[in-house]
Amino acid sequence: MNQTNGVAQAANPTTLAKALNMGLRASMEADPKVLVMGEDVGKLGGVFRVTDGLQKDFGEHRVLDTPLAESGIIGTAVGLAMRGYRPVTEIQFDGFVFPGFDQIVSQVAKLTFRTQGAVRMPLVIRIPYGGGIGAVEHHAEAPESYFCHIAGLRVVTCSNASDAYFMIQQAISCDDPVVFFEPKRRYWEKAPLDVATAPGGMFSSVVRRPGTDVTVVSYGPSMPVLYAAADAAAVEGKSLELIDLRSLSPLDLGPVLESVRKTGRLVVVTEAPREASVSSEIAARVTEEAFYSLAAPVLRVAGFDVPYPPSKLEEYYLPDLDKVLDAVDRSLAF
Amino acid sequence: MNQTNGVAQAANPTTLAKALNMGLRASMEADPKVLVMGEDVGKLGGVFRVTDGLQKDFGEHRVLDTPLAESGIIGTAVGLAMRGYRPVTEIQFDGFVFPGFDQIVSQVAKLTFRTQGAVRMPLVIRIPYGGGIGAVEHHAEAPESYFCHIAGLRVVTCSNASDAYFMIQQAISCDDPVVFFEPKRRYWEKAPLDVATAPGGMFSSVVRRPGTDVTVVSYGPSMPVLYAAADAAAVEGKSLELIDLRSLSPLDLGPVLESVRKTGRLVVVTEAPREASVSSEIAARVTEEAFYSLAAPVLRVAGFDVPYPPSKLEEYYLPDLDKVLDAVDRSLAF
Amino acid sequence: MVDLQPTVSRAVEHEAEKWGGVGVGATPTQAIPSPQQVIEGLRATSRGDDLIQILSPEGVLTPDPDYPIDVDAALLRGLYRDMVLVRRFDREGNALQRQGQLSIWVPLLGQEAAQIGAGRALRPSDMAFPSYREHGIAWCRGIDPTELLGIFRGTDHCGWDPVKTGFSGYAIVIGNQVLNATGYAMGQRLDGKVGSAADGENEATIAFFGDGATSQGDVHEAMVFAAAYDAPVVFYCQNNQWAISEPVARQSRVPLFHRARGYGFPGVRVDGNDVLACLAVTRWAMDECRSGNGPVLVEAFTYRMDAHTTSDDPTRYRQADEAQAWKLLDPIERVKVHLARSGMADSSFFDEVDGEADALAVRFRAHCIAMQVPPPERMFSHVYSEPNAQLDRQQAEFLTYLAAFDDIPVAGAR
Amino acid sequence: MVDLQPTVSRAVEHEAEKWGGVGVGATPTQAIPSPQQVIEGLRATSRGDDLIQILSPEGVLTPDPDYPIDVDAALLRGLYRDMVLVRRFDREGNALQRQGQLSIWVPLLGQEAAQIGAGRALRPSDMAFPSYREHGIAWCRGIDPTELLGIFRGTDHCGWDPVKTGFSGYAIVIGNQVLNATGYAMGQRLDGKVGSAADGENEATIAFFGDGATSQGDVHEAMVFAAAYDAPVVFYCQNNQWAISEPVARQSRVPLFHRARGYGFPGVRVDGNDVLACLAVTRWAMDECRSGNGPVLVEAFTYRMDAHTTSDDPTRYRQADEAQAWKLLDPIERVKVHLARSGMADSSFFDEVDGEADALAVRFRAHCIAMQVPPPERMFSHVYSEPNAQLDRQQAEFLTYLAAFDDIPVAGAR
Ligand SMILES: Cc1ncc(C[n+]2csc(CCOP(=O)(O)OP(=O)(O)O)c2C)c(N)n1
Ligand SMILES: Cc1ncc(C[n+]2csc(CCOP(=O)(O)OP(=O)(O)O)c2C)c(N)n1
Ligand SMILES: [Mg+2]
Ligand SMILES: [Mg+2]
Repeated sequence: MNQTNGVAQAANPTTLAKALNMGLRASMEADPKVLVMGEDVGKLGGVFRVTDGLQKDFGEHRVLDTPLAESGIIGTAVGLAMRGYRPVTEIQFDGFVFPGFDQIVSQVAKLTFRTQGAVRMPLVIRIPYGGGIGAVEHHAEAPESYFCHIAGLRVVTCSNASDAYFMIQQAISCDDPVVFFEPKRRYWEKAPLDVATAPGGMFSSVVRRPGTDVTVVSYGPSMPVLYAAADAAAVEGKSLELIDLRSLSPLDLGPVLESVRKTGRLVVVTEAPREASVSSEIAARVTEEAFYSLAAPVLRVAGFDVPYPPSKLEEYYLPDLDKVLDAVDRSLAF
Repeated sequence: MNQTNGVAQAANPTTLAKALNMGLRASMEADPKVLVMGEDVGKLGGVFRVTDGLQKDFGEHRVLDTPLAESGIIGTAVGLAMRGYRPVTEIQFDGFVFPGFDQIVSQVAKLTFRTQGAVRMPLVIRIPYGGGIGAVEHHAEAPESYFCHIAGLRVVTCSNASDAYFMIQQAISCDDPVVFFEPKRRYWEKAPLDVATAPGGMFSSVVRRPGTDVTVVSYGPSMPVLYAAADAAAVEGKSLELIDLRSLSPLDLGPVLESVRKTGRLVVVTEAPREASVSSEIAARVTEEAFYSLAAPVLRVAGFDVPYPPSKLEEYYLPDLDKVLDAVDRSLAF
Repeated sequence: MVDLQPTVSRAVEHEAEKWGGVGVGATPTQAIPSPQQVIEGLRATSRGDDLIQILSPEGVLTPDPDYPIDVDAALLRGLYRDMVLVRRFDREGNALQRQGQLSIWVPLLGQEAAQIGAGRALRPSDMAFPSYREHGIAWCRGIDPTELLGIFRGTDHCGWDPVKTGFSGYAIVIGNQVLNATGYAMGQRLDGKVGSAADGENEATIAFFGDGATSQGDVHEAMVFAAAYDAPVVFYCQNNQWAISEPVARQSRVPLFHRARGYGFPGVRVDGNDVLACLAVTRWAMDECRSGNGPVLVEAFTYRMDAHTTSDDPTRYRQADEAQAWKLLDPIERVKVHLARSGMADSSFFDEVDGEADALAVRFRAHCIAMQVPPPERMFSHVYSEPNAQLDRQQAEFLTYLAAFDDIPVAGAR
Repeated sequence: MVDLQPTVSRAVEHEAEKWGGVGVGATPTQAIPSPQQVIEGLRATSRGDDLIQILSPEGVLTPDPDYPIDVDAALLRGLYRDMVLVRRFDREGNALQRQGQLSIWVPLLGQEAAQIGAGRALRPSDMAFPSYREHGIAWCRGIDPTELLGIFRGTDHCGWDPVKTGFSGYAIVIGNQVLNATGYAMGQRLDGKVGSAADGENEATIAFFGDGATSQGDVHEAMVFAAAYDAPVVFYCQNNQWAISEPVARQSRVPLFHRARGYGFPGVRVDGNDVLACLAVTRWAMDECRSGNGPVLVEAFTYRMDAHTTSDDPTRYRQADEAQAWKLLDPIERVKVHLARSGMADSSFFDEVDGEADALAVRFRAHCIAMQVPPPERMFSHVYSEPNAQLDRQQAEFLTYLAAFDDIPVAGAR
């Protein structure tokens, strides 16, 4: 598998942030229409260094440090996309996307439909998201559900370096607008990256670990929590099947339904608040489509319906090993 | 019931818009801290005339025609609320709330939590919503799901004149921020209004019609569709129990669960797009809490996951009698 | 000219200069004139002396050396014809709405010069981002008036191809298209279409918005970005004095073109009822942008002669005599007077244009009435450019469901 | 004074006047100087001659008749003490972060004068809306520095009562608090707290934000609303030259205080490292607002001497010699020099203040280290002011779940 053109490729351990950086670089090299724009993405390389070195190598006309205004970033990116560019915008933290919300809802998501395909919107909105980094207010949110509710957008997220590298390139080459969520607390986690072997399209969910007793699905920052939970459950003799959704809109529920038909039980894990969310949607849809297979209702381990708490409390807020195991047990006890 | 203080009150047929106007007036009379603000709410009385005559009677300092900026309207209302006022802001149409989204997410919803109760946010955001009026783009959206996902907000909606009159006053006297959705295509529908008899708190859902075969829940603009569907179903010998949610956040699922325990079947009807929405939440939660009572999965008649279409197509987009009956049949056939 | 609004006294304005136009002195608690009075006075945002005008309401032509323009019969007759035709189909739009053929119409009556002047200053390679009232700009971009009808009849959200026509879709959320225009202009600069020695290679973008829109954050951010990137974009604000029921004084204390001062780029005010001035000033502004001196703000001082839309009732908020006064400043009349007086045109020309206008109206109406309702699957088409299995399935399920109603005529059965 | 940035030539500035400060002439395609050069030059947003200064970096005091202020020993000693103490706990904040006691600290180093000057201009009945760097304003509002720690240690989002202290919570989403401030000021006016003959009755609001924040739509809308309602609000922009890694030239071609010109209210630029000028100008601005002449924009021209936050690495984007140059303009040094030279204070005073500062630092540190993690139910408290059954149930379920871990120390077990 790790071979291309007969040459063995080393699957180097790479951080997720570095993999994104490499992916961005690859896209910029491949297509001169790809631009990177956002606050501090230039000399600084972004506060997480995801765009490190890009301005130096591609110039200020390809990597734009923008004025401090998110509606401005997204709104001008729309115009650039109309002009034939493929802008990759960066929102510095999850909590700062909301000043740009109208542009996303009213222009980014609707332009192609409004013009019946005459205008395409190959625009990427990168958003580092999620908690667990001890940050101050507005720096630890999981706002993905809002975007899943916006027709016309696509919403994806990566959970490891390989997906980061490939999915960001797929997002950039997609002719539709893609909101690309990056699990910021996993930026510095290393995983093998084999740049020669793409892991498949970004809109498909992937079974990360096969199992037989309970299906557990999640995405992005919570995937490592799932791995730990599966290990712990295995010790107790419970076999969890783990699915990484990768795409939150559209949802690729095929593998989930297949799994649920086998296990009869599903736990959805997400940092996003519970109410009217992507986890609600998964629960509702899976129940609709696999009603007779379910031995228990779909259970959710989600963020509470509270503003994100001060960071010393975030360990209570976030899904963790114990919460997942508790939900698994509750599902099995049904 | 239509009696207070021994005096019989006439339950006058009143339009929903007029009832709102009367309710606003009553609140302004009762409390000098109540302000009305928005675009064209003064001399014009709002494009739907909901604030008709209020500026004339209460003055320009209580009814403010604002500059054309939604973030400005909501953001200044936040400051006025901190100062002890109870601002009632009007967003002219559903599609125009998004420029104010950051203020809602980051200030309105979080201030009380941020300050541990030191700052209260008695602020109302009135939004005429929904389709069916033959309008141009951005004038027929059902954006309630976004707001249900925002912790710290309350989201309610009225479906008739009596609720309109009382709920707007309850919203204004609530110390929490309330997003108040008004079913614009029902503005001109008349219903009995007895100003002496309050229909109960705005956070409780209400069984509008008892029935035995299938529970159908909805709110706001779709309630009349439910009534028609129940009539049609009755002809075919099917008995629908109809519930008007009234509050979308928090959801009052008590009556729904009680009903579902009886009928075993639930159909949720809403104009809002389906994905990651308030209808997903209802389906997920009811399934969690009444799993063994359900004879069929919760079915949803919702807006499609597309941008709101040109108005000549909206009859296809919107929930209607046939769609509700179809879902009822599918539920019964499960 | 009719002076429609109180003019700030010279003395106050002088005192005001220190603050770039507002008359609050540096000395605190200064008593005379009262701050209230000063502010109220300044609020009037009167037309003022800064107005660039070439053709007076009386039809007198006075060249402006800063905005040179060669006026010949062909030009003036063309502009006259444009304005008459645009006004004619605009009136027809109103009538079609009244007769139930359109759900709504957004009239441009009174703004013909502001639009035709700007529209005729554009080259095919330029790009325009309209708001929703720019039927005159659409006309100049070569969009047939019938292509506008779908939006108002409810059969589509945009009847033309923005890229091919150089005319973006109508934008309804006030102000947000101005940022898109700025981004597009940034792209023109990135493409090397600015400041080239071969002027024919150069391009610029023009963004249309109203007086009310100036209050929106997006319009500000557009100006900030445009200034930051020297974007070749003309911010063309049609100040028609009203944002639905709110007078422009609700949005600003000072004339709107002053906004440019805060960002450090040129801002000018032109008589928006003078098609020659609008043309000359917009040409200048577009040239500035093309040669690298963008952005530029142009405030076209005009008047919304009709209601905000056919749904609006202006009698609730403004006096009829205001519209009467503006009638004397009519954008078409002054051109007609000049054409006639100068001998550039005679009655046969005017008759010919009227005939053309009538024919256009007939065609416009006939087209409108014959418009088909699109099929239901249109609702799902082009939501995405690439396939989306989730949505395809929603569509398939819905069409299957619809098929069950086969015997009933589908549209109308729901 | 050290001239930190290139100054635009007088000639260009003169030519520029026509556009309120930018040097693009009315003649299109004008060739010399190149538009690029002109714009680059103007972009420098140099300090310029407009800077209001009372106490020079060398400690020389020159009264400004427009902004009169009675300077006596008590005043100057007080301001000195404020600045030294604020700087001391600010440095301690940095240290605590380095030692793992805080997750982050936002240093104010270099901005002590801009903040103490403004803070000491406020009355108890005034209201202030900070951004996140306003530790000096907090100090002046009577908030104990230890109350700031919760935000940076992660135990709370706001450790004080905004209403009681007249100091709103720290606002982190850039710019949005400026609208809240404007609304609050509108409330002060509605309450009749503006323009009263009894000046003691009058109130005003001050909104703090940075140079970067000026680009946000919300800041624009705040200025639009404030102008529309004559709100008694001072827009106090601390231009510390940087928005993280972006220089102020990225946000504006022209000095930021020029923004006021576009809205028609006063805008001034003050030496933000001169505590007396900041005090005098802010007093004047607040008085203007209290007496009904609001709003007012004040740009305090200063410098962020430290990193953006303890997470930032400024070596990646700015030269060390820039900070060195600004060191010569230190806000505290010049006061010390003046106090000493004028005999208003001697070394015993300086020693006393230093001792007080050390004691404050010790107390600050001790408080920080002893801070308790709040209990988990804190997460659910005050999300709403009124009961919410749905959330109460989430809380109850979670606490029940947690109780099962009773044997394990709760915090840290997850
Ligand atoms: C964001 C937003 N808010 C409110 C509206 C409703 N609305 C439509 S037109 C209008 C007034 C616009 O005034 P102006 O910008 O002066 O343009 P004009 O209509 O006069 O051409 C308003 C408030 C809207 N379309 N978008
Ligand atoms: C809406 C928003 N976007 C981005 C950020 C991230 N951010 C935090 S501070 C900052 C720079 C702010 O610069 P400035 O306004 O000059 O204030 P300063 O930090 O220099 O005091 C940025 C981009 C934010 N907090 N909010
Ligand atoms: Mg207007
Ligand atoms: Mg700064």
